[in-house]
Amino acid sequence: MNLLDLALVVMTLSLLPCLYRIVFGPTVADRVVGLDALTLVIVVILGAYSYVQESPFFLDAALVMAIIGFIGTIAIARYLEEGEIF
Amino acid sequence: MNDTLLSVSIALVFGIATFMILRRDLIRVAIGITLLSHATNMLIVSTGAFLGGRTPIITGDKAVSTGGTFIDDLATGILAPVIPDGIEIAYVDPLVQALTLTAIVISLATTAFLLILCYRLYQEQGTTDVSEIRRLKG
Amino acid sequence: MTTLIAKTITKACVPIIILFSISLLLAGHNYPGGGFIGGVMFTSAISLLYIVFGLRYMDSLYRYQWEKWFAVGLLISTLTGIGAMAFRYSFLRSTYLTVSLPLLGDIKLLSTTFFDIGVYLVVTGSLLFVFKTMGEDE
Amino acid sequence: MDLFTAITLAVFLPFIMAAILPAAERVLKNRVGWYAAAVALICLLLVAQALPAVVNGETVTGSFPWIPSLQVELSFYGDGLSVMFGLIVSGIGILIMSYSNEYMSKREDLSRYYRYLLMFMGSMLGMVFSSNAIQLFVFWELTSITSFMLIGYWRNRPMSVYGATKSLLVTAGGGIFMLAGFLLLGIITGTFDIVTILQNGSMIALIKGHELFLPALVLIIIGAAAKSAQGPFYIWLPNAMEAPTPVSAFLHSATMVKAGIYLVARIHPIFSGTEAWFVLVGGLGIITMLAAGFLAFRQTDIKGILAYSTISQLAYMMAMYGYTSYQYPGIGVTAATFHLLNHATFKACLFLVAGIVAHETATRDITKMGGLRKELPATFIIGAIAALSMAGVPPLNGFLSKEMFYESSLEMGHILGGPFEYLIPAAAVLGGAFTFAYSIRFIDGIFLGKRRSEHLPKHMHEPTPVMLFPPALLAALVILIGIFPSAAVHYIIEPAASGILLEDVQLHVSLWHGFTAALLMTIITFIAGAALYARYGAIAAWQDRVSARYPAWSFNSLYDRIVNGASGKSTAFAKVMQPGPLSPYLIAMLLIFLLLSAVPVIMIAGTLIPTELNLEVPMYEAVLLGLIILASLGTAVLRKYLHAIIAVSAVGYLVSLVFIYLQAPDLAITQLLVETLATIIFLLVIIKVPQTFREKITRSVLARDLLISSAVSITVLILLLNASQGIVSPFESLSYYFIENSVPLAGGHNMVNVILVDFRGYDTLGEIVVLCLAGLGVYNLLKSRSDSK
Amino acid sequence: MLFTAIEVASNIFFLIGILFVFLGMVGLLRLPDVYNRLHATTKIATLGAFGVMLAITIRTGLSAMGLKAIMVGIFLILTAPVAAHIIARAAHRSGTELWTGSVADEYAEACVAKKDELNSGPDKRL
Amino acid sequence: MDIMQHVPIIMIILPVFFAAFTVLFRSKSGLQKALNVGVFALLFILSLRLLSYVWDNGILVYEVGEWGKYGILLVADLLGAGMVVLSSLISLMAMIYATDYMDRKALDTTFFPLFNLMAAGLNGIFLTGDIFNMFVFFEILVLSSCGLIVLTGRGDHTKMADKLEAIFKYLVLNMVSITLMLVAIASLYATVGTLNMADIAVKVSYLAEAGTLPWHFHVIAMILIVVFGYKASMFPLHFWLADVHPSAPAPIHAMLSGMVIKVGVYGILRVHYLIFNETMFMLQPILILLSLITIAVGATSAIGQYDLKRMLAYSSVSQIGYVLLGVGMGTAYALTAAIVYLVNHAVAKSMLFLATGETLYHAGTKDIRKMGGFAKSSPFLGSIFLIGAMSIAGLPPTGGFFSKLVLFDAGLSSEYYIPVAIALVFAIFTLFYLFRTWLAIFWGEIKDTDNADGYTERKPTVAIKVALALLACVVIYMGVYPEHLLSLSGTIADQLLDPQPYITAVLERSVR
Amino acid sequence: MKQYIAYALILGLVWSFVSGNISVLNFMVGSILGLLIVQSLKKLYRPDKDMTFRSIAEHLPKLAVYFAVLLIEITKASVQIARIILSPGMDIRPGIIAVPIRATKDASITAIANTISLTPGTLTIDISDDMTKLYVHAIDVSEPEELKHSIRDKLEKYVLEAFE
Ligand code: NA
Ligand code: NA
Repeated sequence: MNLLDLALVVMTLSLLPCLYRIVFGPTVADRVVGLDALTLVIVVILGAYSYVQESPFFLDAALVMAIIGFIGTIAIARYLEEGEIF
Repeated sequence: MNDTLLSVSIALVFGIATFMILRRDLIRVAIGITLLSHATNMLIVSTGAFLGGRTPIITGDKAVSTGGTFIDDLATGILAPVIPDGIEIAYVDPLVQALTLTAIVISLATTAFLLILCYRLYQEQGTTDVSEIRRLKG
Repeated sequence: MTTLIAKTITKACVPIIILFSISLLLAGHNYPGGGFIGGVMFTSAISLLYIVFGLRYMDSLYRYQWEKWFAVGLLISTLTGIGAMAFRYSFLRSTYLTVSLPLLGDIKLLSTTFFDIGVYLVVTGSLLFVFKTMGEDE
Repeated sequence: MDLFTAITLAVFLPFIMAAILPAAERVLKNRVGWYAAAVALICLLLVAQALPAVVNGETVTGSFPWIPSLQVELSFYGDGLSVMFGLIVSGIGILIMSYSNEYMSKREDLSRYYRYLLMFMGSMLGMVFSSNAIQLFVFWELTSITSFMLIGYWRNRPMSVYGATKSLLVTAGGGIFMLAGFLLLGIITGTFDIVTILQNGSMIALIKGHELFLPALVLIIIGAAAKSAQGPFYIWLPNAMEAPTPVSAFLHSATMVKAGIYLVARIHPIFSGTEAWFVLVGGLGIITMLAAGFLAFRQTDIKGILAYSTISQLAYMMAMYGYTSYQYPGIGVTAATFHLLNHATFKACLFLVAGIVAHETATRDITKMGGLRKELPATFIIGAIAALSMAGVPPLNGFLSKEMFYESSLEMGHILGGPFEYLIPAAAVLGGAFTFAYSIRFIDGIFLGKRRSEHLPKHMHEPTPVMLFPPALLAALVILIGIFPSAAVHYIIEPAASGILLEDVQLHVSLWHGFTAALLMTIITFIAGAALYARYGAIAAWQDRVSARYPAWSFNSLYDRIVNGASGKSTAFAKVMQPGPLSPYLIAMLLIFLLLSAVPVIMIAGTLIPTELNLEVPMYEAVLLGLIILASLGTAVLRKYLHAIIAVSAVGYLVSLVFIYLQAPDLAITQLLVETLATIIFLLVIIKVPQTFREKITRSVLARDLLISSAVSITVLILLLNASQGIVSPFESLSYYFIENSVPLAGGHNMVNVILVDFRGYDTLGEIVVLCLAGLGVYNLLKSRSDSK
Repeated sequence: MLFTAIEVASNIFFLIGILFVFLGMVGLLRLPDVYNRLHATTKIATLGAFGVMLAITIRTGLSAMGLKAIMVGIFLILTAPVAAHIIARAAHRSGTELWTGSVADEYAEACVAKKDELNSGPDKRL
Repeated sequence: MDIMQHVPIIMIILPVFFAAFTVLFRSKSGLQKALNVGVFALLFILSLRLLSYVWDNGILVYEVGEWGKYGILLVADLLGAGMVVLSSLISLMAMIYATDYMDRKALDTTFFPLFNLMAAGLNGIFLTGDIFNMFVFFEILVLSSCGLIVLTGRGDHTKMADKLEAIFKYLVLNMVSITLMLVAIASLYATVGTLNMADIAVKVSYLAEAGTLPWHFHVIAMILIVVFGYKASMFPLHFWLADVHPSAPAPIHAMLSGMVIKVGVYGILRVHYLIFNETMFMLQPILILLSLITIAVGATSAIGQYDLKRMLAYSSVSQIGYVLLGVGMGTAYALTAAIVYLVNHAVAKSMLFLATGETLYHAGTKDIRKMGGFAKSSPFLGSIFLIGAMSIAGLPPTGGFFSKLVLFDAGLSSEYYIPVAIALVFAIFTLFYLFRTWLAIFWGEIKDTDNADGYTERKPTVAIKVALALLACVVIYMGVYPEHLLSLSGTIADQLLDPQPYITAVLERSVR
Repeated sequence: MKQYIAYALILGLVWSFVSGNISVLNFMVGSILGLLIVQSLKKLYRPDKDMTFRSIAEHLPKLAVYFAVLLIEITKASVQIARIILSPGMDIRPGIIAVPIRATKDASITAIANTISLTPGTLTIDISDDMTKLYVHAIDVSEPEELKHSIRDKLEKYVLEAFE
């Protein structure tokens, strides 16, 4: 198994807990944490891709993911707390 | 990526989305539509995953040559592009990606409109139940 | 809501995001990115401000008329195409020239960059217009 | 002016003059009727110019280019038949329009009245002079429409509206069938030009031998019968009496209803000489004659009597044109044509008389009249002459054509033989007897006897000469033709009959032609008619009892039931077809998608699932795709919107991973961004709606939806598995071009972006337009709040 | 030789990073309540991600890749705690209970006190 | 490059540009109106020039970006150019009408840009030679329609709640149908590797000759029938129409019923007759069957309606069934008939809907039963309405007569006796419900409604009269002298059945 | 103006990073873009008065120290949490405590809060309204006073040096 496959296997397995939290909760906050964690794992997967393939293209995606994962999390949290976003 | 499994997954998402859009609930219909567009987008990309396996971004300044000819020969019925046998292209099909990108953006625009429509509909009708909203009957 | 912590970090992040969006816009022709992606990135930055500082507060500081943005964007994109017609080419006929400047070295000027800038403005304008209108709605 | 120009002018002049009539009205004020009458006079003169030619057996033809695509020209044809009709139409038109000057109140909308009268006259003229079927049909339907406008002239009266609707539906509707018949004729012969067919014996033979002969005949006869109020289609005519009386006089004596007769006469050479022709035309005529005569007898409205009498008189002509045999296709043609002319004179006269009577008495109910001969002596005389002519009393013109009717009935009976030898003459006599009876009733009920109502005005006086002159002139014609028939026969009937029979017809009609079987029949008719009239009370009572017992057994009530019932049934139907909520619409769409997709599977037995499937699956791909399915299921299962939306976001993020695996960084980035923005919009929306909605899914709905969803799923899967087998050789993807040229020609390394902004920049332009539209549309949505909220 | 050293170092960072992310996700699964789970994602997983980015930078130096990777790492370090803070705050304010094994909740006390004081709903100030 | 060569793109770009311009420079309403009417008049003139150019010089192919068939081509053949003329005519009239009819608020905000983009969408669909591009322009059309339906005009008695519900249905169904379209396009691309319709056509016929055409190709044809059938509101995809179209303000209603549903028919004519010849033997019976049901269902539903706009909407369903019948029969003559029918219905229906808008404004209600006696106060509207009703009912001397004539003739000449018989019977239904409605509105007594007193004061304004009168002239013109339309349609039909010139014109482009 | 330039230069650096190209030219482009961004966002940012080159220069080494400490702490924290996660019994005593802080500036409060979140077993949940206390969730609050103490002494020190 090469490095990419290893990384992908481990990271794909890491997706499972995120999805578990997203779908099964139990609280809304857990789901949000799950989503936040999901974005993080995706950033890592993108990093892993770049690392192994030595191509910078996926790092742009990683940066995007890092940024908007943050925004999405904040949006949902704000909704959760105050029932409004803007 | 494995075509067969991807196809099965796409088909399954299609099924789930279909189930969702048949629901009585405005928001759930909207979610179903979102799923439907996910499925469609994956479908479009998947139909083009047949050329090579590389990201369709050319690194380095050299143009890529496929050795193909691009002039249509209507007389023989063989139409461009004509690629000699044995030519292997490294890249995945960029065209389907561009098409999907367009489709994604369009579905974002439509979904935004649809969602706000749902909100306004709720505001006017006081319910998110599609089947209660049936004034336009007959 | 939003605490001081969120606000401070947002202030730190927003310029980064905007810079990144511009970088995506300009690099799009050779790397992942482009007008749409850049525009959505910019939209995200502004939405982050809206979320963290509140739409009303942001509006009290800046009175953006986002609809003008998308109108300008659409004008730029179409004018790019029409520009080609002025040179007796087809609509949207692209061209590029490589300019050697003494200090800056070789710079590739693409007509499609203007098109992409139009796309960037349209995406930004229309999405933020939707957000703002919806956010203002009582 | 050559004759073709004259005829063309006669057709178009009324339309042109109708168009400028409002201007004329401004000058002439309420004398505008004279303007219309002058137009009719000019038309008459124009048509009359052709008379000498047609008497000599010549025809007038000519055409303008019109619709080369359909090989249809704007062509006019003047022969004896059409010239006769032209003369009747324009001649009676003059009288009607003059009469209207006095009849129509000054307060009426005269401009509209005369406009439509002129247009109607023009349509009639156009119809009779049309050479080809398409043109004929155009004018035919124009007569339907203009007569509809005229019948409904008093448009705020419900009965006018009812009558107008009925006439339009029946006549224009019948016209549509007739059109189909013409089209079949065109398909058989390859031309729409009736005259060409008439003049081409081989074409007629072709038609008669063609399998489409009967359909074409039936369809055309439906149109003719509808127009001429024959058979079940009679229903529109009595209700059309709601029109102003001059209009009724015009429509029902000389023009509109005669259109059907004209058509039957025109196509006579094409279809006659066949059993079908006799059964359809002759049979229809005989039955209608009897029924309408019977019904006319019991009417109490004087215009009602005239209406049913019109039906029965038209039925005479229909029957006579229907008389035919292989050897002598034109048995009744001359008689019918003569009766046609006579009927125009006496019936127009009767209507005008009825108009005077109604005008003076302010009622149309015959049971309230009586004894008017004293107040209205001139009217009485004129009316009596016309009615007696209708009754077939010598020496009036009605007598002559009635005799000829009997003769041709005898001949037809003889040709058919068997029981028909007696049945047909007997039917003719019975019809004549009814005619006699109701004609007498018309005279007796109105003019003779004593006043039967107190409500009639105390003082009545004869109308002005303007109103009296037209009926008087017609009555004079009735007598003149009766006593000296040869002029009319020579100048009008013979050319017309020649036009129909396509051969030179010589006819000798004289008042006294010996003691014949026909004369005997006439005498029987008078006796039977008188007896019927004597038993009027009993017959009417019996009729009332029958119609009271079977109120629904009439074509009228059938019409009402269809028309009214249709609306109710259709409302119910629309409710079924319009379930309201979204899901039935969607199910319909999905089902038709599934059904249609199944068609090729059934019709072309392909291998549903390709054999060369790649089944080697890396674990992480399986997990990723499995997670997408799991998250999608989550969106379907999670109750609260927020939970579902978080799951949707997860699906979106995971899909972007799929894009990464498919080597599409641009797509992945776009997907991520779009997903986040979509989430924000979702959140913006669910803030304002309840947190959840619990739908109670019944077992059957669940089963249905699961079935549909799985079917969709399977269909997409099969399609996708087949489609992703790769581009069929020898063809290749366009992408090779993009791969090769994006750097040298478009100056970009990211092929996807180059495609987006350059190769297919136009798509992207469309895409940003869609984004703008979403913005504008959302703005509209949000600013559209109804004020009630 | 140097080249290989960089490769080895970066690979080690990479693998550790991957491992930490994985552990963080295990924590997400196993820890008892949302507040504790946030510890797992904010610290371990973020560190893991940072490690992967660092590995990239080590491998590629100040190339486009390396620079971007560093940017990603910095961004994650900047935002992860804020995200955690906001989720936790929202969770607490929206009534997500602490795990029954928790021993103290001074925040709840403070909130109750303030609520009594203002007698109003959630804090609406910017 | 000759300026005429640019007309296809101008037909699309000018309204787009102008939409942006209008959003950017919101000026005084009067100037705005004049400018927009001017632009649409210009578009109409250009469209006529385009048609005559194509008629004289053959198919005009425009390479956007000059990438040959590898980019996107605009192809103005007679069908495309003809449809553009039609849409330009109707949009011009609707625009003139709208300047008076629409609410001040709508005119001041989004009406003009949305309407411009709708016109761009229509022209884009009619001129594109690329199937994916057609999808993009479909979306433009759908979203602009949705945005416009929300707006209100003065005779618009639809409740906002109803409008929104209608749009919801329309949009969701559209998104599903668009999904199907994308599935079809992707599968098509995966099969033949191109999106250019002419290119697809020639490749498909090659494969069919070689016997290597995959069977799923026919499934794609079927899916596209669903997509276009939905757009055209073919049974059983017609349900939405009676909800959606009546919810729109009159000018938009006219556009939707006049032009937008024709897009579906255009789609079948363009895509199926160009690409899917191999599937036609399966498609034609299906189309005939469904079109007959469409005719029947539409007409039957219309009879029971008392909501004027709704009644007319069902009538549109029924009428589109006639058009599809012609499309389904598929002979040159039948296609001619379908196109003639399409054109006549487009003009007459849009006129009828414009007249309806004004009538409803006068009536103050949508309910036919509450109307009556308008002939006296609004003779102009009465005549317009009558001309429209006559045309739809197929009575001479209106264009509608010739459309029925050629359709029936085409059907009978191809020995489709039973379909023609059914169509014939429902033609009488049409006559019935249209005239019943006309009578109920314009004849009879003035009913005692809210507007019983005020209705006489509401006279159509000049703009509205001009728009209606011009359309009426077109209707009459096509009834009195149909040769232009017939010969044009005949040539179009021939071109549809022999796509070789189209293919040659498109594929003989040099590449950069 | 100076502070704008300071910001712009920082953003120029960021630009170089996100665009993946450190060159003088690119840095200049980034600085110009950064200047434009700061200019257009100035109403929101109200650039601090004392943001000068000198203060930046003075703070830079301290920032570096802070980051180093931070990284070490994060690593420690991660190992600690990882141990908890992997322990089968999961023997933890979590809870929320209020931790008083000395920092007054926005940047330093934020920094301390985030530092707390990133370091062993603690997570900032909220700041008190008067900005004097942080509410911190800790995995182990068996000895709350010791915890507060360690935060004040170990972490806040570096933060104050770097940011105040
Ligand atoms: Na794009
Ligand atoms: Na995060």
